[in-house]
Amino acid sequence: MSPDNIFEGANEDEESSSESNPSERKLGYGAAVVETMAQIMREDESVFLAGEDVGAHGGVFGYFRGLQPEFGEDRVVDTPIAEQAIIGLGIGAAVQGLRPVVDLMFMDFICVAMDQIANQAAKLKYMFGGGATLPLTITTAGGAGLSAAAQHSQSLEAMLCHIPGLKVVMPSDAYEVKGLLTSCIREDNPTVFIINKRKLADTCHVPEELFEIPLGEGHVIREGSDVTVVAIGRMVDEAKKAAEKLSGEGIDCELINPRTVQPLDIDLIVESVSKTGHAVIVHEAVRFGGIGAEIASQIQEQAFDYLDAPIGRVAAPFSPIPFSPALEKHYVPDAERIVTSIKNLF
Amino acid sequence: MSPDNIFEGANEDEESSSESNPSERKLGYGAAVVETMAQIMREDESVFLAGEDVGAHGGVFGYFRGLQPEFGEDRVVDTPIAEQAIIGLGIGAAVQGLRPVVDLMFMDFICVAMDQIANQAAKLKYMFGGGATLPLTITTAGGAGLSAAAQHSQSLEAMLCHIPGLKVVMPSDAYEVKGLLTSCIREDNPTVFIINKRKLADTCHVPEELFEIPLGEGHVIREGSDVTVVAIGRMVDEAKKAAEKLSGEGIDCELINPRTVQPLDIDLIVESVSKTGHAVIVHEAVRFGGIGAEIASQIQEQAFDYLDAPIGRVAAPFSPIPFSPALEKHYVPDAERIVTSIKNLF
Amino acid sequence: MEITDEILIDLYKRMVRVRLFEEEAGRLAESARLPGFLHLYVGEEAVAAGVCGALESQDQITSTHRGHGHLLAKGGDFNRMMAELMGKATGYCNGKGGSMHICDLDLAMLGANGIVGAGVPISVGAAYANKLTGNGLISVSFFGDGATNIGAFHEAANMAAALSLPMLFVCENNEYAEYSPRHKTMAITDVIERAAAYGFPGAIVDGMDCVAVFEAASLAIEKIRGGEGPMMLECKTYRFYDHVGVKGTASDYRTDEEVEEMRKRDPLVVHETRLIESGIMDADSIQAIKDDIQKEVDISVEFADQSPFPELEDMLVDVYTNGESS
Amino acid sequence: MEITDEILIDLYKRMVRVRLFEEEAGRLAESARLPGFLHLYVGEEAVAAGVCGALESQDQITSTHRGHGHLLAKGGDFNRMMAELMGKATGYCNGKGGSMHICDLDLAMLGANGIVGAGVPISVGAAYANKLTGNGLISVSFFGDGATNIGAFHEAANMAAALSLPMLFVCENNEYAEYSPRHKTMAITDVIERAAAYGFPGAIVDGMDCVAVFEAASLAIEKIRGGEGPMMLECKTYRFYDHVGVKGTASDYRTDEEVEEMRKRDPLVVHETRLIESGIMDADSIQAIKDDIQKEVDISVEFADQSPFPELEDMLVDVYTNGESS
Ligand SMILES: Cc1ncc(C[n+]2csc(CCOP(=O)(O)OP(=O)(O)O)c2C)c(N)n1
Ligand SMILES: Cc1ncc(C[n+]2csc(CCOP(=O)(O)OP(=O)(O)O)c2C)c(N)n1
Ligand SMILES: [Mg+2]
Ligand SMILES: [Mg+2]
Repeated sequence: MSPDNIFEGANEDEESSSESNPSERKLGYGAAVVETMAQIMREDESVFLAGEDVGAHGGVFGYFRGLQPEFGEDRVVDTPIAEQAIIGLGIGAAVQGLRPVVDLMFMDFICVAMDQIANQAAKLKYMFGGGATLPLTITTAGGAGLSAAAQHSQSLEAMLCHIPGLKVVMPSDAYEVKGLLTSCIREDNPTVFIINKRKLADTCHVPEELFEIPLGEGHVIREGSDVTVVAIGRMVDEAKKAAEKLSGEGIDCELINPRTVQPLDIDLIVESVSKTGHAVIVHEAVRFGGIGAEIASQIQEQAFDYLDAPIGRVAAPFSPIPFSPALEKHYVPDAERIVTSIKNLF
Repeated sequence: MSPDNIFEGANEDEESSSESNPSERKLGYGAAVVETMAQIMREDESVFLAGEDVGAHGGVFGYFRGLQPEFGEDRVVDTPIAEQAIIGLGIGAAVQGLRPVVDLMFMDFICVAMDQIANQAAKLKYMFGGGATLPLTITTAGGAGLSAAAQHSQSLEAMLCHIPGLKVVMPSDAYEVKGLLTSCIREDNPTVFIINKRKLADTCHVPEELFEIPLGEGHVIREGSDVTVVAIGRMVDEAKKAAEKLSGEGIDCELINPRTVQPLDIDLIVESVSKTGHAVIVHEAVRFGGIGAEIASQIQEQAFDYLDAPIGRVAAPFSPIPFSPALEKHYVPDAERIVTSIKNLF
Repeated sequence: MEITDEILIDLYKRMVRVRLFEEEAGRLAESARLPGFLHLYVGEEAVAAGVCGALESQDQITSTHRGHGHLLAKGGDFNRMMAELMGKATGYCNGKGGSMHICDLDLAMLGANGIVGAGVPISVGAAYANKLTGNGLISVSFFGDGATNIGAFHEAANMAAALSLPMLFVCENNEYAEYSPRHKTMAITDVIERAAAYGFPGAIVDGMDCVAVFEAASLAIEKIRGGEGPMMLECKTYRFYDHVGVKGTASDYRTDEEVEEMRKRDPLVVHETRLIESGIMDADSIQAIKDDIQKEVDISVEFADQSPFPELEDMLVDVYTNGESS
Repeated sequence: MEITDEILIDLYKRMVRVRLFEEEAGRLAESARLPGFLHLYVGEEAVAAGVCGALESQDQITSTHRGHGHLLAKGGDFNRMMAELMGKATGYCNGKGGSMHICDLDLAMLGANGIVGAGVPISVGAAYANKLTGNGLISVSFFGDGATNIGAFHEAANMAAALSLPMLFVCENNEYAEYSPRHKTMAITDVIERAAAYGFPGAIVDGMDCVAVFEAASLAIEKIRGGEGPMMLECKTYRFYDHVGVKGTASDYRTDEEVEEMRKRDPLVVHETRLIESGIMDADSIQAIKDDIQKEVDISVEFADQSPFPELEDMLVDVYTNGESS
């Protein structure tokens, strides 16, 4: 399978995370990246994009396609294979007042550039006593499910969330892609914008105009009274299915999508758990040390007296991501595992 | 201050984590590294050490001093400044059946080599279908308190614990340095051995002979009935002081030192919390996304019905590590903050 | 050095093994019978064959995302490789690694790698082990032109030089990194200019001619084994298919004419012509080799098809050596 | 290019500023009045002075762990720097960065750096901004000989070349990386050989002579500003004190004789001799400059001493631009 095909695969409609109106325009998750980039680059000359094969090829997943023809090689820059220098390029340009978007093809590659991300971009403002602003957006494709194996499938947001100075953004649908990417690029702090590579073809309603979704504000997708389900990134889809299924069985889920995991909208989550008394957190990343651990810890710190059962976590097992589809399908959490985990609480 | 001075600074005696006998030999924390390395290298020809300035200079903190004179330049290798290649050197040699110990001077530098650590060393065995063994030990100095600022003071164990395939070891005293380092080097999996740079001069009883402390087994330092305190690495010292203080105020702490954070001896912790009904976790790392979050999550998962209060976490605030001693002293958790946190539970 | 007929035939077989296996894999990928990403080596066979043909069987190699070629040229097993590409339990990695992580430790093949450049430091480690134990082996790292732009390559090359290790650097310069032509990502024409920056010698080789590669590699290997420290070969080569899979659709990063032009230098054809013209083989015996190998390929597809997938309980096996897990 | 007397005096003042400030800092460190690690630049002043003397004030520089020299030579403020070294709220970084993170964005000094080589990619970014906005500025990165062994340097150098950026690479080759002599960590003698590997020109310069550095830098800067892409200077220099602090005790990685030999080429003395012999200044006017600057240094110690430490509530300030935190 070529990555291109993923982007061009059959789209499946889904509701947007905003109030949905079937007559409104639908857009794909990957297409939302291009559209947002193009609109922002038209209105703000200080925005440019750099990364491997983002230009002539439009990105290996195609979500930068068309940008270089419109904006030229200077604002849509094909770089060498040099992830450290790609982040450095972004940092140096951001300090100079530009608003770079730099791409690390696969999220696993943040490890190649971790010093520039965690020791430089994240800390620079603080180390410099506040003198710098760093309007830098790092885009990268995370998530499993394409048989891309252990080095091209990881969800490593927990590593980034632990580093003060970064914001970490995980859009769950095309609507959020547009609203959150706009906020990231307009934001004066370094952000990591994590594109889920299995979502690329999915469509939902997305406004034509640019709009912002504030970083740090979660979204209640579905209100419910029995259990709070916190789902991250693509897991929102699986959690929706689980909630649907469970509503037929008399369990009423309140589904929360934090949208950004750093900052984390813990107030929204705690408020919900205070009502439902139960919580389950769902993410694609490895369970041990995943963001679910932080969320669970904060829930029990702040809503201890409301909890009727232990907080559940549905996440990946403690192994690298296996190549074989036969294993990978069990590796990534799905609606069924979420259902089981929720039922266990009662 | 020169790093050398740290190692040569005034030693303060303390009890070893084993049964202590004042007539027995005492050894410094840093000196225990050298002694262990020397003894293992004498008995096992396949062990060698490589890293920046580990040879002629004996390591910037001095804890490899004397090894090159005894074992020669081939078994104590001074490398270029090239953290990725240093880890790669270890991986390739380990796959060939040697037992390399490779040093990344400061823990912050794991970010420079994160791909080799997290995408290569950790995953290699699994990706290869089990065919390889990887007896690789990575030593590195972590921890704050020396005004070494944001890039030379971090405690990044949470990043490593989240990556299946690594073991992560945090000795709290010289006795553990010897027993755990011996286990790491004899272990067939990649380990990261985190030396706390503020502990280097502290002494305690350490047996002359090599011995192993099993990886994955925690240690109950002090039994108690009221609250379980889980303290990581150097925080064991602060937790001891806190427990001492609290015992005078009628709060009886059970103090647990997990010794390794991956694997984590959660059974020991859960058993204790089932008895005490209260838990506080203490680590030097940033609180958000730290290993304390994972421990707290697992405690509430497994001992929910025993918990009388929310699990507390005492850890660093959400900022890079400030240079100024005036700030840094508040940044790193100490006995006082632990006392406060424990009192809050009652 | 004298190149015997035996060697010439051996080199040819190595190339055919790669070619026929990969053509088959390409067909399977096109018909969606292989999961994941497949990076084909077709067109570059002379490099792997020439280098591996010059190695001792226990000399170590590390490879790239384009790794089938290296392992097959070193003697890799069709069955286990095809099974791995299909994600089967009988595969080289028990189905856990797939195309990008093919390895065979018995053949001292220390792994393909999904991270560009990441194999090179690992080769340094193997080379260090060779030096320390004095086993007389050398360590070889294959990498692309694009990989020479990444930090891991640089650190490894410098370290190999500083420690004077028995290591051969083999750059497969196919003029592209994914969809980016070389001239856009580096300001030099010949990657070999980098060898001087580390202080070791290097040579440019026609990477479409297995004999040229074999000769250059043999010469280098002799010196390296003799203790002269690392060397680099830059093999000018070309991949006939797209970066991933067989035929991409997205961009016109190279022209059909260019591909056609290079296909005229197909390393198999170049070598077949030589074999025939020098009277070592005739068309029939060449065809016989191909038929035999194609049969093996067919068997491997059958083997892989009939092999079971790994079971759920295999998921947590081999995360650690002792099978522990959190 | 004609070098005016004014320039010669200016270069001298830049060096004296570095020297006197650092000698003072060294004394303070010895008497344990400075927290943390202090990497002194003493002995290498000609490099920073020569390069910064040739720059426009808004040309950007990035620096290393040995960063006071670069910022002071670019016009940095004694008070704010000394306060920073003491961890005071009035320091360059409000006491949060210390010696290894000294920066002054008003002077386009984008920071010292505690991670070897990490400043170089950041300079690439500044250079890119210059190119994109066409502001006519150039970006300079200072780094050590040891730093050229790390991946970040390599990626940055290659990227600057590939994108043809207005950037000057300044290698301060003092022949040691911490306690390791150059010949142990690289197999080349002159770091400048690396420039060719990226496809840009380079030159070796006497790094103990500020005029030689100034001339070479001016020439390079003119070309770079003219759009010729990046260049590298390798300045052969020497640090007079230990890697950290003033005088280490641990190992004999270099001999006292070697240090003495190099001290004979003290860049300040070299230039003083030139100024006197050419009649531009006499011993008195030189002393007057030193006295003036020493007074400023003394004031900075006083300033720093009397400055307050940051307050607890400053801890979480400036983690993010808007002051948010988790
Ligand atoms: C660190 C890293 N960056 C980017 C990629 C994505 N990627 C895979 S192959 C490739 C091109 C490699 O080019 P080259 O080294 O010339 O090898 P070739 O594919 O031409 O054989 C890229 C950019 C990767 N796998 N790893
Ligand atoms: C990535 C990284 N590795 C190691 C170190 C420790 N370290 C600090 S300075 C230094 C030596 C640097 O040598 P060089 O680049 O020649 O600069 P010099 O100190 O000689 O000016 C080392 C190894 C570091 N700070 N960062
Ligand atoms: Mg290539
Ligand atoms: Mg140096």
